[in-house]
Amino acid sequence: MLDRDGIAKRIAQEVKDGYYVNLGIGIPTLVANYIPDNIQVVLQSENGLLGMGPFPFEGKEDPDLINAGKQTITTLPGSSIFDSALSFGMIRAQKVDLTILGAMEVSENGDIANWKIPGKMVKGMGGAMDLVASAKNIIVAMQQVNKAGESKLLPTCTLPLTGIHCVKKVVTELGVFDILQTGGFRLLERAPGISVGQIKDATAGRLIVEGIIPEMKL
Amino acid sequence: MLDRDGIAKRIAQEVKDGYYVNLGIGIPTLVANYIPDNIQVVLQSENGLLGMGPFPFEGKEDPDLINAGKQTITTLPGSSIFDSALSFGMIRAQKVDLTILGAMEVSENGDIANWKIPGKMVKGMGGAMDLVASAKNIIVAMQQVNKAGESKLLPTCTLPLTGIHCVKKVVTELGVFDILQTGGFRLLERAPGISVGQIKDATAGRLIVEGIIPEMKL
Amino acid sequence: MINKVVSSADQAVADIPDGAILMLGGFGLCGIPENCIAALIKKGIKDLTCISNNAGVDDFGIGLMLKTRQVKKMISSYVGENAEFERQLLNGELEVDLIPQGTLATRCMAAGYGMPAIFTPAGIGTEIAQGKEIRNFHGKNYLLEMAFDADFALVKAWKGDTAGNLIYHSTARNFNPVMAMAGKITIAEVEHLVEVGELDPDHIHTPGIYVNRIFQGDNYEKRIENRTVNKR
Amino acid sequence: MINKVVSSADQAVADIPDGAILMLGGFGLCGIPENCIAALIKKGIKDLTCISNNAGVDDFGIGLMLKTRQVKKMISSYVGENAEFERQLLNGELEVDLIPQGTLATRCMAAGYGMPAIFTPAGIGTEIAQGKEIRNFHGKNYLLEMAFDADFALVKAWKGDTAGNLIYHSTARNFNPVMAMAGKITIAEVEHLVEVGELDPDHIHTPGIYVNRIFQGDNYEKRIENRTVNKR
Repeated sequence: MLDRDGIAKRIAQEVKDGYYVNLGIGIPTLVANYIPDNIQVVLQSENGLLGMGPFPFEGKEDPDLINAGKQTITTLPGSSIFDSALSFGMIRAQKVDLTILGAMEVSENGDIANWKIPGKMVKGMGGAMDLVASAKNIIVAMQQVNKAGESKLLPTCTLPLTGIHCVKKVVTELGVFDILQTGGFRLLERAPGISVGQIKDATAGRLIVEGIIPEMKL
Repeated sequence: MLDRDGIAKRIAQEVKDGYYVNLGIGIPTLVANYIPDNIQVVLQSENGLLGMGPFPFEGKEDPDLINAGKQTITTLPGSSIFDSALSFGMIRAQKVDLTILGAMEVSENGDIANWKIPGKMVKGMGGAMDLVASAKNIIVAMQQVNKAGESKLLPTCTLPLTGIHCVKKVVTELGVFDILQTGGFRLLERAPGISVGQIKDATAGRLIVEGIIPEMKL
Repeated sequence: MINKVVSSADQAVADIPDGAILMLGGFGLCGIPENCIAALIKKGIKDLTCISNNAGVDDFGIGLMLKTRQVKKMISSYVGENAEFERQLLNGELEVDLIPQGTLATRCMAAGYGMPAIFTPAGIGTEIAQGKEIRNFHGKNYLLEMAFDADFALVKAWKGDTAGNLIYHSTARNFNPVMAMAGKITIAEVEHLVEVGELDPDHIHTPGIYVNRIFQGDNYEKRIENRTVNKR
Repeated sequence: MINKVVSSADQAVADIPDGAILMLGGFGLCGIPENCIAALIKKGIKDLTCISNNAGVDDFGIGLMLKTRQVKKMISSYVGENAEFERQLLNGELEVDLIPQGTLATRCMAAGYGMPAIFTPAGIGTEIAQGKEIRNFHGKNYLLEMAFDADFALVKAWKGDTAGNLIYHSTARNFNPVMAMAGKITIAEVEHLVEVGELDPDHIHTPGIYVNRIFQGDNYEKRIENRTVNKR
């Protein structure tokens, strides 16, 4: 079973040379730590930065330089700054190649719920609705099973939706899944030590298992 | 009867302290020469400049610095440069206080025709349609009578329109006219030496003459 | 050039009435109009509608105006961690309209560009789309979203000149330029107010035509919400 | 960063096919992609649709491509003084779609911002409105105008870095930034190609994400269309 860093590490394999990538808060942020050095990737932060660098050294924090998670960060040679309208403009225009987001629920037709739990204080959707409505390639990083042991890969989402028909791939602590155009989670890889049976038990939505499912390489 | 500079001089009186002004090609361009020194006015050039300065000194022309008439110009302290979309954005958002344009015809309900003569080569409307559709205050500088002796202040325009219900005031070689919301050219001032009778003869559209019409002061 | 300088934050906000619709620039606590907020609190006006991506924290930013009960309604994309905000919301003392961040930015931009409405796919298929017009272009659905109509925009820039031209620094730019364009009256506070001619015309982010009043701010706290560092 | 550098104008335009829809930056003869135009002429492709505010003059700018009969259609706001253009138009050899300048700019911007269409009042009550959807907002009529869908955008900037970030100089900015955002493939030629890190992130007008290819141009003629001077 993968821990948060394991999920991030596996997702990093989906990041290709020349990609502009938007990383959501949580596990997606960790993906940056595992992008291979030999490929050129630019991170977009939707508050208005292309070319997000690492955290600053202590004492070098600039309150004017933060990412979408409000963390102090740095720029890199070649970074550019822009306003929020242009930031979401480039997202809507599909100039960002890959968006990696967390989720509370994903349905077998690619719907995603990740912003609101009825009865709980709602913080807001931030940029998530824009990202999921616009991105051409969305990978979700999430725990497949909640603390009550219930699957979060569902036939249909039960929580208020963030977007519909948008998630292309899901990486969880148990495996990697494609979401098919025609509906369904197609199992691509198992996490180390996890069996197809364990994954079946943890998937409430339609699971498609074809042929031998390899264990992922990390 | 006013010459081109006379018309420009009279229109300059309409330019108030604190105005952002867009000047069209032709007589409107001349208005800049008659704006009093004691008021603060900023000229907008729709190719992307606020704060248009005078022509450069010989040898100081910068091919990268032109106005909407493609003339070499200069900037001023406080000038700003922007792209064409933002330029028309500020025009549409009515941030420009006054627009001064030439015209071939103006109708008594404020329609304007100034871009196309059927049968003649059409050069295009440039920014004129955007300006007349958006500007909150449009003054037209034009000859009231064409070479054939026909009035160009008409009941309705005969040429293809540039915009409708938009002209607020007209200054010609003969006089100054308000265009009333309810329709009609209300005569405000006579050009030096011009009689109301001469103006009547030169106005095909509905002319409104109320009380004594003063001669303009230049 | 037209001189837009006012002497202080107090003077800049003097005519903002109770019930006004305000835009406030900033993302999180970054690039917020600290001096204007302080002046609004001092002035004590009430029933404000605040269009701002976030609502500050309990003791900084718009959070300070929540504490003084000056805000009737927030229009934001993410309200974050703010105990007083949560209390007022749960007690029904505060209205909150949560809208997608890109929609928020683009509705500001639309106002600044004189466009009455824009189309965005954000929110299609969600509760955000309820009651809104949906239109299909090239096989994809979009929501029709209206331009904001704000009485005042309060923005913070790094440098500005007396003609109201503004330059922002780093990601403190965020919503400031689009809000600066969108207010009926735009008030800019700057860290460095300079004479005309000191800013390169090519570097100006907000042309002065969009700015009605500008003043030199002071005592910028520039709070960091989430300090993250690498050890040396 | 992602390196977008190509070695030459020829390489940059190598895959532009006959019949392509191109955007070309510039206003009049100011800020036009001179090197790209030369490469297109050398390449000899035909039946091009050119979206560009103007059509150059007989011996400069897009006028050169008219002379070689490579242009099937111009989409412009003002075609100016160009005898060959006029001849082709009157002979029915060239299609011309004249649209208001602000509409042209905003339809580019819409594409760059992922907005399928925009509303503008320009052209209401004129022949430009014929066949178009009109919609009333707050008592004023607007035309629905569609975002452009261009295969390639060819733009000229002053400085650019290897990651494709662009900075324009003075009014040579004009249509270049909005077209740079609007092309499916955007090709930028620059007077000064520099390494990443040499441009201040706050000064960049076009972020590199919008630029697919960049090259160092040469032999810029920068023709002046209308030289006006003051005597000393």
